[in-house]
Amino acid sequence: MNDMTTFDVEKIRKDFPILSREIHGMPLAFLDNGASAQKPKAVLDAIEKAYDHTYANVHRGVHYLSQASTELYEGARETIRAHINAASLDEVIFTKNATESINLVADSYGRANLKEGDEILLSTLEHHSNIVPWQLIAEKTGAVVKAVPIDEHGEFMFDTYLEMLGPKTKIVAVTHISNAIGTITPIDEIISAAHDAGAVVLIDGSQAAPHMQIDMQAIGADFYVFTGHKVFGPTGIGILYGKEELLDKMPPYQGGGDMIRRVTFEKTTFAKGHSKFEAGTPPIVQAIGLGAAIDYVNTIGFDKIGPHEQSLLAYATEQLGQINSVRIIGQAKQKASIISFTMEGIHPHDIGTIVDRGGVAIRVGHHCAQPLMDHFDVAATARASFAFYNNRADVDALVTAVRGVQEFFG
Amino acid sequence: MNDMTTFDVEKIRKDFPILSREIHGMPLAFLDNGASAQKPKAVLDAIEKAYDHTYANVHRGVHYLSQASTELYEGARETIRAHINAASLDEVIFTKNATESINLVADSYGRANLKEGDEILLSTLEHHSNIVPWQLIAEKTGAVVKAVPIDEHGEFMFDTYLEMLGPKTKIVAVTHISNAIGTITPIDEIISAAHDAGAVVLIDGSQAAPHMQIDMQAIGADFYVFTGHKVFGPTGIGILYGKEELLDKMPPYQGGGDMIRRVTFEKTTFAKGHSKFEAGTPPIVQAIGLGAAIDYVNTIGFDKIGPHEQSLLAYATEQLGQINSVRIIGQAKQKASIISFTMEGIHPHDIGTIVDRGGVAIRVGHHCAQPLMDHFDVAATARASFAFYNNRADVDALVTAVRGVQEFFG
Amino acid sequence: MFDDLRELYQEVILDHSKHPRNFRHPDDANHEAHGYNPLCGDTLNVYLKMGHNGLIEDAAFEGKGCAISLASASMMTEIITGKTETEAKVLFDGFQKLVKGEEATIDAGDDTERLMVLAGVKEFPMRVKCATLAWHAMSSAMDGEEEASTE
Amino acid sequence: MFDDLRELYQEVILDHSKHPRNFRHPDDANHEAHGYNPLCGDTLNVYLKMGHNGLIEDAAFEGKGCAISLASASMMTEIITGKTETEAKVLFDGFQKLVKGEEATIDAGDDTERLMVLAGVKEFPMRVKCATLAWHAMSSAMDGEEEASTE
Ligand SMILES: Cc1ncc(COP(=O)(O)O)c(C=O)c1O
Ligand SMILES: Cc1ncc(COP(=O)(O)O)c(C=O)c1O
Repeated sequence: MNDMTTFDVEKIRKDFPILSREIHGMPLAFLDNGASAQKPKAVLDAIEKAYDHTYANVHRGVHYLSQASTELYEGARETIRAHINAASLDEVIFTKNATESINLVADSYGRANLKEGDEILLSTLEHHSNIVPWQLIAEKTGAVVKAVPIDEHGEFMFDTYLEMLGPKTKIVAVTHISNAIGTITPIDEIISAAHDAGAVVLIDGSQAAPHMQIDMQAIGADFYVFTGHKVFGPTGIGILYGKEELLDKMPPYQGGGDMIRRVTFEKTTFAKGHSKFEAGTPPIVQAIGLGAAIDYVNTIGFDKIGPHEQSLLAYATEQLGQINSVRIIGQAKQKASIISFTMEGIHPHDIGTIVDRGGVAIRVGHHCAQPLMDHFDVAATARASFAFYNNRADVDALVTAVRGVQEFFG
Repeated sequence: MNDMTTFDVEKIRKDFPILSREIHGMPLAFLDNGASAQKPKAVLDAIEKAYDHTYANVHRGVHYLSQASTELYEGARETIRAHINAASLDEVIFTKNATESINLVADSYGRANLKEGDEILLSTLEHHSNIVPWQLIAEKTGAVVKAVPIDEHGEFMFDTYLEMLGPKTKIVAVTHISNAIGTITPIDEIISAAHDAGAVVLIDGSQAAPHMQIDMQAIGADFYVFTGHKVFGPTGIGILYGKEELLDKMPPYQGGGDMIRRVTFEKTTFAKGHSKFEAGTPPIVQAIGLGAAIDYVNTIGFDKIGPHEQSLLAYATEQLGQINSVRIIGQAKQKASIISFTMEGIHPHDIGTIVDRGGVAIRVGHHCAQPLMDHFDVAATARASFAFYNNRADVDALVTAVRGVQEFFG
Repeated sequence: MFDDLRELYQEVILDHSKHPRNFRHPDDANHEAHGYNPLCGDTLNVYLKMGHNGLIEDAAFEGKGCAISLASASMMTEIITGKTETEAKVLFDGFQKLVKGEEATIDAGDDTERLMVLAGVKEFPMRVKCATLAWHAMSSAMDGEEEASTE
Repeated sequence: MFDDLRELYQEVILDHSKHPRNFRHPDDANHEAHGYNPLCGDTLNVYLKMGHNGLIEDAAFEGKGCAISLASASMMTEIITGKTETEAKVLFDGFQKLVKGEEATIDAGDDTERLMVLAGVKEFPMRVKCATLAWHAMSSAMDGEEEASTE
């Protein structure tokens, strides 16, 4: 199946060892990429090599291995800086996941800048990780969390947003792409309206980073976060991009080794730049693995990945749409390759269990987006999410399996 | 060199691929274990397998890979629970490193329990990671941080500690073993005196976990922390043990996916047990790797590891002691296999650079323990720290290299 | 692809899930609890009418859920009606062991066969919470707790 | 084992580190800054006497450090005395590029040879901060900043 002329998906699939597995005797159709993506061999090799060839703790060390390890670790920071086009290395902070990135901003920026009655604007599309940290800091500071609503297609309601923005709005935190239903939000307009209102903006790019080129200079967000395991990198690593002038003024988040300048019991001073926010031994090998993942993705290129994924999305939408009992949840005009659906009279958990026997891995549940589920008045949905290594055969397996579900319960 | 009858160090060394490397044409003598330890093949294999055979995000998923991944991840929690003899799985929390474990307790327990004038007792032995988090929460709550002094040998001054303990003492946070000079503190006595005074106790076991069996029931600390990369596991993973009755009452630390029960914009409720403190996608593969590391260490056994390391320590202490210009810093009666030293008229950084050319990896600097350096009135030391895979040849290489330093600057 | 699944989704289960028995809110219920499965967001309420000596005179439920949780709730209400509180808890205990795969069978007298219908769940660990949700709620209701969850 | 090391620790360096020149605190210094290397905890103070037109009339230092940082400080004080502020900064810039390995040589007129002595540092990236600590402090002192660090 020749999806595109210069994009050879079958060749790409060979770079991902797990994709050749069989599950319950059926070829694996891995369509749970929204939850976490698979890793190319290049990432596994980089991890192994970092452990068995150059491993030691980073920074502070003058011996060879420590130096080699530091160079790889800091090299990964540069890989990511270049990939997202951040202005400087100090704007790229390694965290453990996107959730921690958001907590860091909420706690550090929020504590220093929020007071009673200030408003934090989110949207109904948000993942719990972009809701709960704001609720926690709101409780501590007396600020108020508000959610910009979405319409029946799952679109961010921009006009309502403009009405909600006001002098009390201090922070706007919105997802770039909804993990549950794939909506791409108009972040350019969201950001410039927020900036006009004097608010800073955090964009949750957890679902965008695997699907599109993200350019910090073009986007202009004050903070942008994403998570390593969804961009084909290891677990245990996340990214926080922040504008240097904001980061400089923020108090540290966690305290410990590596983030200090000088410690005494009387007075401790803190490091500058990204170090201030990286307490303790960092996720060294995970950063190196993430660098390898980004390098790998760039050998393919998002210019190729985008059209391939969109063609899968269109194909899957059309095919699933032909099944009577299927209802697709979320039909925004701009969507990433994520489809949520329900089936008449059949619970998503039963769908999930049944298609699994056909080798089809999809996610069922609330996708950590309960306010969104409440909006569509469902407790859960089934969700198929595509990565660039998925092919039409995966879509066919999904459709066959979903038809099987209908038959089974029919 | 037959270090012990039933403990074959040469055989063990074969399990660690990196130990057969050459550095600058010399066999690697890796004596920087206090900063981070090397990983056995079993850990690398577990990591690779977790990625290329059963990888998917954990929890919530009903498909095969998600289930397999969850079983491995939660299985690792049980491995660690059993290893440290915690009463229940809910007492074992995965964090990103020991530093985060301490920050979690300081922030969550501290915020809920500290008020103006309350005292937090630390010691002069502490690593910055067990100082700065307490300074940060003290600043937020008005509590006061005090340090129990140490004597000229680097021993925890227990009598002074008893005098410092009082009704204002709310938290005692002390290291089990000093990373900089190897002192083993009398934690049993420290804990029971603190409990008598009504304070809760956190023990920083970052340096103890690689050297001795740690049994939560025997120790009786309220909180105990350690870090994966120092116990032969991956980077990006730490452990927080906490007594269930304390954890139950503590507010969440970070907010996000997986740590909630139900999220609405009006009101969010939190999960119970360890989940409450594990926000976002956890370090899945790192936990699995840590489980493999603990399993590996247990095939050797701390009953064998202890005597072997102590014999290396004795040998190295004796050999280095014969070099005129060497001054060993920290000579506590109970010491783990860590030796800090300085050389008359030669700066530790120069020592580090020179011995590195002999293939000897040691750490030089303040070891993230500046108050301890201040106590001994040095800016930095050179530190050799031994793991069970080190042998007498490593000590010999160190001694030869240190003699070389003397000669070089002589 | 459907062979294993027939083990899980036996005819009886499909029947109970499509036509749940005792799916109602009795006016005279004197114990009730809300069951919540945070994994999928499913909720159900269990209503009990408890008489003298801890006798369960009536059991019913309402709510949303997957086939497994609805069928399990439906069958549970049938089975526990007429039992004492203690008997119901013993059944719950045995049932939990069964679906978790800790015990291969359950000894529940006349109810053995009906409970064994759900034994297939043990092959689907992620679905154990679905099968036990109503039972947790039942147990909470008897204990006077308002909330039950399968966490 | 010592061959590479001789490149780094040239005789001149060992000499300067053992007998640092201008290791004193001049009473008439009118600019000073504290340099701190957080990696090793080393500290040193640089003292300058700046005259008309930004002329450095006297340069001195005090503090603790490794052989590299002491030698570099000592040589720096010799080299910059008699230079203007601008000249000193140009030298610093070139010197930094040299020890970071960004440039293979430095063009510093009469001082070229003396500065090249420290070129071996480029093979030891973790020691670059040692070599530049005094220079950072010198630059901060001229700019009227009290603190310099190599972070
Ligand atoms: C005694 C002690 N405590 C805490 C830590 C912090 O561990 P980590 O950097 O992995 O958080 C270390 C090691 O760096 C240590 O030696
Ligand atoms: C939109 C969105 N935001 C945040 C997250 C949180 O990422 P992580 O769990 O890696 O912290 C996710 C994924 O779970 C997500 O899809």
